[in-house]
Parts: sequence; structure tokens; C-alpha cells
Amino acid sequence: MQTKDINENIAWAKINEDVLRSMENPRMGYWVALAACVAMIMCAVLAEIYQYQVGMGPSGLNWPHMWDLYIATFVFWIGMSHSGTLLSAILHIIQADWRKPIYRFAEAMTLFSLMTAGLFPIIHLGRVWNMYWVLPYVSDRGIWPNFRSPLVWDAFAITTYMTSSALFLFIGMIPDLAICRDNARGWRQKLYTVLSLGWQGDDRQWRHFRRIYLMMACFLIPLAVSVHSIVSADFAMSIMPGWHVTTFPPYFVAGALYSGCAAIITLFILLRYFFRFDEYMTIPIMEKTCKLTFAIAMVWTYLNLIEFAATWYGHDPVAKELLIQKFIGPHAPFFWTMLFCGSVLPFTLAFEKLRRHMPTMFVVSLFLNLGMWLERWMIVTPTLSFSHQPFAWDIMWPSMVQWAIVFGSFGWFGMLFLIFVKVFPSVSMYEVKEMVFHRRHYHSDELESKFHRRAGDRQSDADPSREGA
Amino acid sequence: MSGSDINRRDFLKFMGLGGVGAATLSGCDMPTTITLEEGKEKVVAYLAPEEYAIPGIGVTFASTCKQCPSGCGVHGRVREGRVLKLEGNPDALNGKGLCQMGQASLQGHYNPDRITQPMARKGGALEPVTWEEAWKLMKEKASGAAQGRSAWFTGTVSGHQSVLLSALNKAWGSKDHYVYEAINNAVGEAVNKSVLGDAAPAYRLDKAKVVLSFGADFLGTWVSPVHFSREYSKFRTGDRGVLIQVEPKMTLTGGNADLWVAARPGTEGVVALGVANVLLSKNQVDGKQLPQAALDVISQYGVDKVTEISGVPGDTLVRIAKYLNERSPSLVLSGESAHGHANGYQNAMAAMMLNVLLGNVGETIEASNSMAFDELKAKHGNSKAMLDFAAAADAGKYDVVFFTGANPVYTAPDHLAMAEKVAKVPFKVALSMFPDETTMAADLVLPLSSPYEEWGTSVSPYQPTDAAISMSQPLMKPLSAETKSLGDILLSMLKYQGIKDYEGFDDYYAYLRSELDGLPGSVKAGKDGDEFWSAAVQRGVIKVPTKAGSLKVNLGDVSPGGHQSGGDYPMHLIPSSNQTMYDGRNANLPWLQEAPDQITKIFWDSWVEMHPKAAAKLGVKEGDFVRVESDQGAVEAQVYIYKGVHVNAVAIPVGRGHEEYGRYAKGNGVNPLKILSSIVDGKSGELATHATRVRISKVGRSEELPRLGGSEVQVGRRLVNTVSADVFKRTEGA
Amino acid sequence: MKRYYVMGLFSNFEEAFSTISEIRQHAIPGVTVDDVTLKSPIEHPEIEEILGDRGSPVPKFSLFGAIFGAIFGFLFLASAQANFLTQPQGGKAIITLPSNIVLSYEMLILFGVLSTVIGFMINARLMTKRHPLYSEKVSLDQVGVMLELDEKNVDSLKELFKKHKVLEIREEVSQ
Amino acid sequence: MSLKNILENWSHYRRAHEEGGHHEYEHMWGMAIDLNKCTGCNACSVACYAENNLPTVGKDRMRKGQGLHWLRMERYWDEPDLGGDDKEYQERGGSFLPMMCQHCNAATCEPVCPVAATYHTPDGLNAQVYNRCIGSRYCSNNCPYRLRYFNFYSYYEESWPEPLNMQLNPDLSVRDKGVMEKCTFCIQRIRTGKDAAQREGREVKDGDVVTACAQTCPTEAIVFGDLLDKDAQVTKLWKAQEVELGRAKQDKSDGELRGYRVLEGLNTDPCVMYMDRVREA
Repeated sequence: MQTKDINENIAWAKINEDVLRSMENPRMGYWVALAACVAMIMCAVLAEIYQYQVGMGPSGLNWPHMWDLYIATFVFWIGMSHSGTLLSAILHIIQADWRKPIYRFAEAMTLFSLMTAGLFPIIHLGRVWNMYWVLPYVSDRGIWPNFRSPLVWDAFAITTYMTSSALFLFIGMIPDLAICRDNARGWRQKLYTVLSLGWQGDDRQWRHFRRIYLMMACFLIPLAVSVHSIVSADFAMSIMPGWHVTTFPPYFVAGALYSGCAAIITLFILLRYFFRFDEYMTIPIMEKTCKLTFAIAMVWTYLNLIEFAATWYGHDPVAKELLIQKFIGPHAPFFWTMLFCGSVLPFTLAFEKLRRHMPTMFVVSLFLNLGMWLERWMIVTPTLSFSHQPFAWDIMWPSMVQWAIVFGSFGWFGMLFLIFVKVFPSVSMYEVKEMVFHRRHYHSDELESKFHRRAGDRQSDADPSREGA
Repeated sequence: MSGSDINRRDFLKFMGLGGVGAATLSGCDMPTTITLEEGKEKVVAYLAPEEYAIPGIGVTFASTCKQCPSGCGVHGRVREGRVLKLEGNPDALNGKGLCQMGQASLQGHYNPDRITQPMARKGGALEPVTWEEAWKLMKEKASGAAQGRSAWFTGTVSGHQSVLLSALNKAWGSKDHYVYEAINNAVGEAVNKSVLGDAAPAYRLDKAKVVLSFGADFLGTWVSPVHFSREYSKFRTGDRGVLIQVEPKMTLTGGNADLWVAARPGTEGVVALGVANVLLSKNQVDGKQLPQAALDVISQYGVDKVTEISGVPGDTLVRIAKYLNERSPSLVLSGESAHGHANGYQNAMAAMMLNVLLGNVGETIEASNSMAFDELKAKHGNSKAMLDFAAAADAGKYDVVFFTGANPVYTAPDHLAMAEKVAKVPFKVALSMFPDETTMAADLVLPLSSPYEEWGTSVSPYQPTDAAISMSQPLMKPLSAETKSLGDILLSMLKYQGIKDYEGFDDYYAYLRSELDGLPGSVKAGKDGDEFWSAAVQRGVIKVPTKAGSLKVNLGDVSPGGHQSGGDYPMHLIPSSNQTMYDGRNANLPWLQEAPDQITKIFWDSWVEMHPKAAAKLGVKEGDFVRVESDQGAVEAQVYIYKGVHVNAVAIPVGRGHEEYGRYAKGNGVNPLKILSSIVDGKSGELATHATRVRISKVGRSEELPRLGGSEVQVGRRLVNTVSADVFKRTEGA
Repeated sequence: MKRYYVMGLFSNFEEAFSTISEIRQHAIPGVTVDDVTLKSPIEHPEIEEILGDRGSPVPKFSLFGAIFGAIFGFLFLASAQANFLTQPQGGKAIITLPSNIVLSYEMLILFGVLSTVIGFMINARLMTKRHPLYSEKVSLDQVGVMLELDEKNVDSLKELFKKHKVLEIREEVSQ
Repeated sequence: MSLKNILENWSHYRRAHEEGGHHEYEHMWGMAIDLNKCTGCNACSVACYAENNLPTVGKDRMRKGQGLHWLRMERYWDEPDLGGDDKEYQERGGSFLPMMCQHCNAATCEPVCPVAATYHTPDGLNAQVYNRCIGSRYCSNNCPYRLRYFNFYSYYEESWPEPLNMQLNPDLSVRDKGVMEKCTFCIQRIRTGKDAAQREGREVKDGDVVTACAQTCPTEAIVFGDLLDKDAQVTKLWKAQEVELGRAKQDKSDGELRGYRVLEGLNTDPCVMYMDRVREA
């Protein structure tokens, strides 16, 4: 049974070799996956063209449901973007080195889910062609956006977050891009030469690199928290029952980390399987991610319960009525599914046997994310269905146009990710080297036999290589 | 904006710091007022709302609304030669108010489905023809009609149109002028005539302290709703009056009642007798006003018996009697749902008996101010006219019939087989604005101009205070050159028939001018012709002297007719009229189609109102389709469930289910009038619209009801709070 | 004057570090540890103990950027609000502090990050040409020790390298 | 310059609703609606369609909730737990509530618009700038009364087939898809009234401006006017009912007075006062 995060005896050269190999020669399956993603995007594009031509009507939105899946899915993707920051920044600061093999794709996920999320506020606009009016550009008519609007805060926050996390991803990738540059031919070499910014691994670069990485991590943690707080402000700043909730900022942040972690598990398993990263994305790392996810799931569950309790004891009749409607009203099936997926299903993560079983975890992680998506839907829509004015109560189910665009967004994300894994190293080579270096440095056979071996484990017969150490 | 006089350079300096770019913020100083007159030129900020659009100046002209027989005065706002908006004429009976039908009458005027040129039936289908051809056809087929073999079938007509129509009929030697209104108060008028000697006395709602209404929807469709709404407003202020509504289906008036009572359809008279019984026995009201015969009948209707027959609980009867006894004066009205039965006349008579008992005659029921010019008075329609016409047409009495302002083919029940009977008339001429069912059944269609394109006079059938002639004037140039006003067509026909009296008039306008010129000096108030004319047109109404009326009391038999069980058809059908579709004439107005029904909030479709208990028994929920079947046929519509309809009744609104009548009306909903049983009121001969018995069955289909609004209750939100009348009187009472 | 660049590639940090230690102890006269540039595939965690603390001004960039971002952000927003005419909304003040604080916070981070990145680019001398002595093996698994020195010291340095099991020595003369 | 502007006018720019706000209000248009008189006849709603170029959207779209009805006549049935009764029939009729934009002085719709397409004018109106609207629909979501309606389609393409389009009021626009709209208190009539008064060199007086709904109301249940005009009928009604702007909870000498504003507790400070429905017992 594998209990070590990583085999400290992996040779540095092998790390380079394994990771670089993952970027080469896409197989047939890759192209099929890419084509599938593009097809999904086309669904969304067609739906959007139709919606653009005709108006928001075909989306099935109505009075009083002015928002629905678009905003819910927007929040979902923003939430998913929090994983990369969490793994990268927080775990970097607390020096949890098991993040190293998996943070790169998590950060890429951050960027791509932000790029996906960013589309939704645009798609949901009634007059898409005027979307740039939300930006604070200087106009000779003296017109500014309304800085009081949480939607403008969103625009600021997402821009900042996208810029920062893209830079974070990029900066953290520079040493690896240098490796790619040193090993690539043709267009790739040109690309990596430009992107690696002349990295040569000298001590000056490494010294500043360490500083900037730490500084950016420090910036990113509060940023990530603020971004999802601001997204929650879209709702919390309103006076609608079920939206105007004090616990929303932490609730959204917890939900965001939760869905992000669940997505990491999904992609972890996919990458591990398809790129044969078994030696880097190891079961123990998986276990740690699962434990983290479980902890966050419990935080999320707690915040959910707090919200229910606060609503119930707060005794605001409007909010209470809405809560009752969520529990037994027309949305109840989705609401209960969300609670099941979000609060009950994560208990599978508490069992070691299940945690170590990749197919189970794959399915569980998908359901966790389904739960999280439903959560966002259940935040946005029931409030609109049952708000202050009973005459404006209504039930609305989204039309195919909305579903198509939501569906397509997964294709868009998938496409970006697929391109990423073939163009950029999805495992951080230099950091895995660091990890291996550290482990080797502090390695003790005695302790290993004590802690990392259990009955029935196969005796490792690999000859410890001293090369490069 | 106040206090911000930044200049460009300063701003650039500041902005330059951030390296953001160059622009100025000062360009959008918002002008507080921009008027062209002042010649001010300022940059209008891109962010200016509609407030800073410069409105054009409209001119207002008075005219008369013809959307229902009440004939409210309107002011039309005209800009750039188009009438844009109607308001009530403060000088008219309706005051400045106007109902939604009046507001929407503009859409009749501008309706895309208006008939724009004459049409004649050629080989089975109506085809456009020129006016010359139309006149030629008239000459061939109509002018030669033998004496007495022609007839007119119209809606309510009044004023000089009525004069011309009479003249025309005279020229043809025919006495047959059928004046038909599907929604009418004919039974009530018959009772009024018989008891009071005045068919349309003035109901002084404003004076009453209690109004007990047996199905009279005076806020919705009864007699003159806008006028009554104004009176209602007075009735409700100060020493606020009590409104009690007894009816099987909640009308708009019922929706505003302090006490809404669901009586079994047809037993309104019994309820009235029961109330009288309580008044006499419990409340010691002196019965000397009533003839002994009436007292005898009343004494037979004790509370228990009334409860048994009508289903109205005894304590409710006592409560009604208490209100009537304690507050005075009161007013008892009866309307559609009480009249539309085989015993409708008796129901109305019983209601009138209460008025007599409570001494309301002369108090809240006053003599009408009948105007001095009998020939101008409204010929108010009823449904007996349609029954008579059907019989006459069936008997082949006519060679030519002219239809205008009425749509009998649509409103007649199936048992009358109106379409077939109309078809028996060799030559049918429809003078019509719209391709409605009757028009499409005609052989010659003459396109009418809209009420807002023509000159005219009309007289409201209900004239409670002042008698007045309402003026119609064109609010704009006719939309289509081919349409002609009814007056012009009538005049031409008269000339065609060679009636000498009318040869001097070029058109209807000239005729009207001359006729009004000929009014007596007392009406003209010393003004000469032109001055009087422009004053009349400006004001929209001409007040005319009245004949002082008087009321007698001569109560007839108040015993209610028998109440028969439905047999296989356990439920009562209430074909309810409402202020949106009215009798179906408004079905082509999209505003009214889209305006939710006042009570159920349903739009664009028909529905079946059911009581929750009846629905539970049948096992249907809101939105389910049900089949409502009478001995004459069946209709299917979606169910709306609420507690505003009698347990044993279903209500279907009248006015939808058109087979013709343009894009907005056609194919929308169902027409409950089609399945009415052939029952008439025994005394007045009116069609008993509310007497049909039906059975309901599930269709098995379900669909979301086209209804505005979500929750039907306030779920405790107190958006509309209700205070008691006592509180109201303490704080705001007179 | 000609400058000589010599780089030795070692198979691990220990050998490279012992070489540097000797340089620090003046094994070659006139060559100090400050002349040493270490090239490695990863950053050794205790590199300061070998090369000395050479410091990094990057956090100062962060601080400056953050402060600038916050102040600029607030003033930018406030001035835009003060001059934008359709701002009276919902009974709120024209310059609303809650929203401006939120947005200034975002600006703080944005400018902080941008300034940090710029600081890094400048200080780490990125976006410059790679040194001619750059070896691709450094990005693989070897550690390079490069010195800039006079011609007279080249040979003794090579000796020193060889003493510490250097795998490869490269040199370059610049004009 | 800007900085100077900020510093000099700081206290003015920081004045919130409670301290009188930014505007020196020229007018404060408001309404008083007497639910004792209102019969729910819906004439106001149709008058609004006629005055304000509201499209009719047809059965399917209307049923989907994609219709526009700036003034909607709400109808509620009595509830057992609200002083009503659980009897067999609706004995007290319905409760009718005409709802048009309440022109809240602390409107919740205004601050959330990302592009400032809705704001408060010096007339105390909640203005909607169609040109600027990008259709984020946040305002409608944040209106507790749900009085903002969205153009889900280019309704004008189908709503006014020739010659119905000739009825369109040229004083205001016909809205295209993607913008939010709502009751404006007949802003074109206000403008007309103000212009007329200015031409005649006088102040706007009560009765110069009447909204379409108030004008057509058969029972005169709707009274419209300037709340800053002491002689206006609407001001007198507000005063008589002891309802004041700027208060979430009215301080009434007589608790039985009928005046209230819908969802007053949300502190949106609406300019429309309603007076309780009255029923016998």
C-alpha cells in the first residue's frame, strides 16, 4: 500500500522526461475529446446567436425570474476557480509540499474557470453588445459605471482575480517553461523561449522568484476570499429574502473551495489515468486532497445549517416562507439533492478504502460538483420565485437555450484545459524536484519502515539512486 | 450639476497620474430644463431619461365612446393628426373617468383587421368591390324589397342615426327594427316599467347607505358602469355605505362587496323574500307599503325554507336584513344573474318589492330625467329582439336585412341556429367595421368608419341626472378612404329611396348641423347656429330639457317561479359577462385580451370557474381542462378554482370563442352562449341566459392557466390591510 | 579588458557547495564568493548559508504597488463619482464609502500584484538574453557554479572544480 | 479639478437619504391610492398601456411571465389567518391593489444597476434610461415590489401591426429588446406640465400634471401630485393620514389611520401611499 506522497528516489531527469512526454504526441482519444468539447461549445454558440438575435425571451427567463442558470453557473465557475488559489497559495504558505505535483493543473483550472465564468455575466445581458459599459473606461461623455453596484464590483474583482491568477500561474511556470525551452524543437521552442523570459536558473533569479512567489501567494489568498465575497455580495447586498444573508460571504467562499477541491479530484484522476502520472499524483496526495475536501464539505454543511437556523430563528416571515418553500416547494427535489450531494455524499471521503479507490472518487467528485452547481441554482432561483410580493410568485424552468449555454460552458472549459495540458506542463517539474530533493534530504530508512510500511506491502527493491542529489 | 466645475486640464492632470487616459467629465452638465422656445442649446447627456425628451403639444377634442351602450363622453388627445389617447369627458355622465373598454376603444379604431372596403359575396366568398358596385347591388337586391319585407338588426341606437333608421324603415314600409344587446337590463326595465312606470329610473347609489344587489354588476357591465363607479366612490366615502351582493359568481361588484352571498342560481327572488320575511318578522319593519298579496307570499318564505331553497344560511339573511333595517336609505338592485332565468321577472320583482318595502322608491330610486326629444332617445337593446328575429327570419319574412352594431351569429345560442336562419334571408347587408361572424355571413358588407372618424349624436339609454345629447366628432381623418360613417350610409340610402326630406343634405354632417340648428332656443341658450355648434362640439354634450318624471308604485306578483332540478345536468352554467370582452365585441382589442380579468386575472383565453368543493369532487385542479356539457352542446376550457362561485355552478366568461373577428379574437377560448338551453323568461320573453344546466367532466388534459400573478393570498404580508368600517368612520367619517 | 567566465557543472548541490565554500575561504586569491553565480534546477533551501544573504527588493515593490493601488483606487472612484451626474441613487450618498472600500481593496491587490511582477522582472533580470554559458543540463539535473574572473585565475579555478568532481567545465571570454 | 471638487463638496457628496440626500428637490411626485375606493376595474392598467406604448405580447409570452404591465392590478383573496374567514365563500370579495413603480426615495433598484441606467431625478422620480440600460436585470431582481419589466423580445415587431402603430405616443420611446422598463409616473406628462407652466411663467400647480392612471380612474381612487406642494390634494391626503416620507415606521397620533406604504418596513421610502381597504366587520 502506497503511503508516501512521492517516491523520493525518482531521478530528476525522469521527472523531466515524464512530464515532457505528457505534452507530446496527442493520441486519438485526445482529439476525440477536443472535438467533443468543440461540439459542446457549438451548442452554446448556436444558442447564444439565437438569443442575441431574438432577445432574452427564448431563454425562458421571465418576470420575476430575471436571473437563472446563467448567474447560477457563473457563480459555480467562479467557485471552481478557488481551488487553484487554495492549493497554490494557502498550501504554499503553510508549506504543505504535497501540493507540488498537483497545483499546476489546479491553477490552470482557476484561470480557465474564471475565463468560463466571465462569459456568463456577458451572456446574461439583455444588450450584450454594450457589455463594455460596465468597465470604468474614460469616456468623453463623462459616463462611468455605477460603482455602487455589486455587478461592477464583480467586474473589478474578476478582472483582478483573472490578472493575478494568470500571472501567478505564469510566474510559477517560468522555470518549467525554461525546461520546455531546453527540450523543445520548432514552434514550441520559439514559444517557450519567449515565455520563459530568459530564465536560466541562476541564484539571483531563484532568490527573487522565491520572494515573488510568496508575495503573490499573500496577495492571492485575500483576493480569492474577497472575490467570492463580492460574488456573494450580488446576492447579500440585495434586500431579497434568501439572498440578503449575513453568512453569505463565508458560505460562498466555503462552497467555492468545496467545488474547486471536488473538481481537482476529478481532474487529478483523469490526468493520473491518461498521462500515467501515477508516480506524481499519488494515492496519498489524493487522500490528502480528499481529507481537505471533506473538511471543507463539513464547513459548508455547517454554514448551511447556520443559514437555516438564522432564518428560522430570525423569524423574518418572508425569509422563513422562502426557506419553507425551498424545503417543500417545487424546487424541493433539487434542494434535497443538493443537500445530499453536498453534505451526505462527502462522508465517503472519510473512509480510507473509498478514498483510495479511484473510480469511486471520480464518481463522488462529479456528484459533489453537481451538488455545488445545484447549490448555486438553489440560491439564485427560489428567491426570485418566492420573494416579497406574493402576486409576483412564479415557477419557471429554464429553457433549452439556457441549458445549451450551460452545457457549452463545460465544453469551453474542457477545451481550454485540453489545450493547456498539451502546451504546458501540467505537473510542476521544478517543484516536484524540490519535493523529491527535500524528501531525500530528510529520508530515513528506519522511519520509513516504521511509518510507511504496512503489513502486506511489497518490499521496495528499487536501488536508491544517488544521482543528482 | 451643482458644485462640480472641473475643467479639462485639471482633470487630465489628475487622470494622467494614473496613466488612465484622456477625457473630460464636464461634458455632461445636465440641463434642468430644455425648451425649444428659449432657444437653449445644451448638450443633452447620453444618460438623460425620457424626462428630457421634449413632448409635443396635443390638442384635445371631445367625442363619444361607443364601446358599450353607456355612451360615455371622451376627450381624445390628438397629435400630428392622430388620436393617441382617450380620457373621460368631465362634462359627460362618466366624468373624467373611463373604463378599460373605453380606453381600449382606440384599438378598435386603429384595428388592423378593420374592413377597409365594401365586399360582396361572389360565388360563396366575400370579395372586395367598389362602392359603385355595392350601390348597384343595393339597388338590385335591396331597393326593390317589397313593403314590410326588410328589417334592421342593430345594437343600441340613438340620436340622429336612430331618426334616420326610422325614416328608412318607414320608406321601406317595414316596422321591423330589432335592437339587440346580449348584455342588457331588459328584465329589470320591464319590472321598472310595470312597477314604477319608468323603465330606467335613476339609481342614487351616492345617496344609499346600503346597496343590496342581486347580481347587478354595476361596476362592471350593468347599465352604466363608469357612472356607477363615480357614484360608488361617493357611496364609499364619508358615512360609508354597505354593499351586499347576492349572485352565483363573483362579479367585479361582488369583488368589492362587504358581504358577498352565493345564492343558488335562480333563487335570488327567494332570497329577497326571505330578507323581507326577516325584516317584517324580526325587525318589525312596517309592511304597509306592500300589498296584502305580497305580504302573504313573504310570510310563506321563512328563513329555513329560504335556506333550503337558496342555500343562503339563515344568519346571513338576518345579517342582510339587519343592515337594511339599521341603515337608511337603502337600494336594492337586480341584474343579469338574477334576470337570466325562467323566473327572472319574478326575481326582479322580488328585488323591487324590497325597494318598496324599505321605502326606497323616491329616495334612492328617482324618476329619470327623460329628455324632451323622444325621437332621439336611445333604443336600448334586449335579447328578445334576437329571438323574434330568429323566428321571423326562419319564417322567411324578409327579403333583405341590414345588420349593424350587433353580432347575433356569434352571440346566439346554438339552439337558435342563427347562422342557418340568417342564411335564409336572401340578401343580407352588414354595415360593419370588423369582419365579425355576422358580417362574414352577409352578402354585402359596407365598411363603416370608426366612432372616432365620424360625426354623430347619441343619447345614453341611462340618463339619471341631466338629459344630454352626446356629440361625436372625427378625432382624425379616416384611416381608410373607403369607409363611411353609418350616418352617411343611412342618408345615402334615404336619398336612394327617393325620400325628399333628405335630398338637400350633402352628407350626414350637413344633416346634423341643420338638425341641431333646428333645436329649440332653450337648448341653444341663445347662441346662434355656428356658435352653438362649436360649443356643442367643444363640450361634447348638449344638455337638453327634461320631462319631469314621476314614479308610481304598483307592485306585481312577487311569488318566485318554481325551481326545477337539473336531472342529468346537476350544475348551473353562468355565462358571465365582464368588462374585458363584454359581449364579445372587445375580443379584437389586444389590450383587453391581455388585460387580466378583474376577478380571476386570466387573459387571452376562456376559463371555467369552479368552487374548490366542486373541483375536489370532480378531481380537477387549476389548469385542468374540463368539458362543460348542456343539452345543447359542450365546451372545453381550463378550470380556475376559487371560492367566488356557487358550489353548484360553473361560470364561463362570455366574449371569447370567435370563429371570425380578426386575428386577436379568432380561435381564442370558447363561447358559452352557444350551449345555452332554450329557456326564456316567462314574463318578458328575454333569453334566460343563466338558466342552463350542465354537467362537468374531466378531459384529462392540463396546462398552465394563462393567469397573471402567483399567490392568490397575501401569505400574511399585509400588502392590503383591511380595516373595519367602524374604524373608517371614526377617522374619516363624515 | 577581457573577462573570463567559467562554469562548472556538478552532479549535486553538495559538490557545488563545497566548491563555493573553498572559494569563500579564498582558495583562489582575488576571487570572492560574490563573483559566484549558482545555477540550479531548483532553489536550494539553504542557499543563503552558502552564498550569503543577497537580499531581494521585491516586497518593497509589493508595498509600493499596494499603497498606490489603494490610494489611486479610492481617488479614482471618488472623483468619477463626484463628477458623474446620474449618481444620486437609492438615497445613497454620492461618494459611497462601502463600495469604494471594496473596490479600493481590489485595486490594492491588482496594483500590488502588478507592481510585484514588475519588481520581479526587473530584479531577476528577466527578459534579457541568456548567458552564453547557460547549459541545458542546469534545467535538467545538474548544478552549475559560474564565476566571472580574470584570466590569471582561470586555471586555478578549473583545478578547484576538478577537485570537486566537476562533470563539465565551460568557459567564455567576453570582449 | 476633481480632487478639489471632492474636497470642497465632500460633505455634500456624503449626504445620504437621511440627511436630505444630494438633490435639492424641485418636486416630489407622489401618489395616494385609496383602496376603499379602488374597485379593481383595471382601467388604470389599460390607460397605462395606451399612454406609455406598452406592447401586448400575446397569450404564450404573457403566460410565461414575459409581458409588460407597468401598472398591474393585484388581486388577493382573504386568508383565514388574516382576519378573513375560512368559510365556504369569499364573503368579503377580493383585495385589489394597483401596483405601479413606487418611486422609492431609497430605491433598492437604483444602486445595483451596474451602468447607472436608473437613478433619482431632482423631481423625486426613479428614472430609467433606456439608452444606457444593458439589461443586467439586477434592478428587477432587487425590487421587492417586482415592478420592473424586461423586454424579453423586440415586442414592437409584432405588437403594433399597421395601423395600430399609429396610436403610439410620440412623446416617449418604443423600447427594444434587452432593456428594462417600468412606470415613469407618466414622465412625458410631467414634462408637458412643467413646460406649460414655464411658458406661462408660473410654478407648476396641482392638477397640471395627472398621470394616465389617475386620470382615467372612474372612482378617483388614485390621486397624483407634488408632495412638496403644500396645497396639492395628494399632500393633504398624506398629511391627513400622517404618512411622511423618509420614515420606515410612521409615527401616527391615531393608530387607526389608514395610510401606509407597501412593504414600508423595508425602508425603501416609496412615494406611493395606500389607504387600507375597508369592509364592514
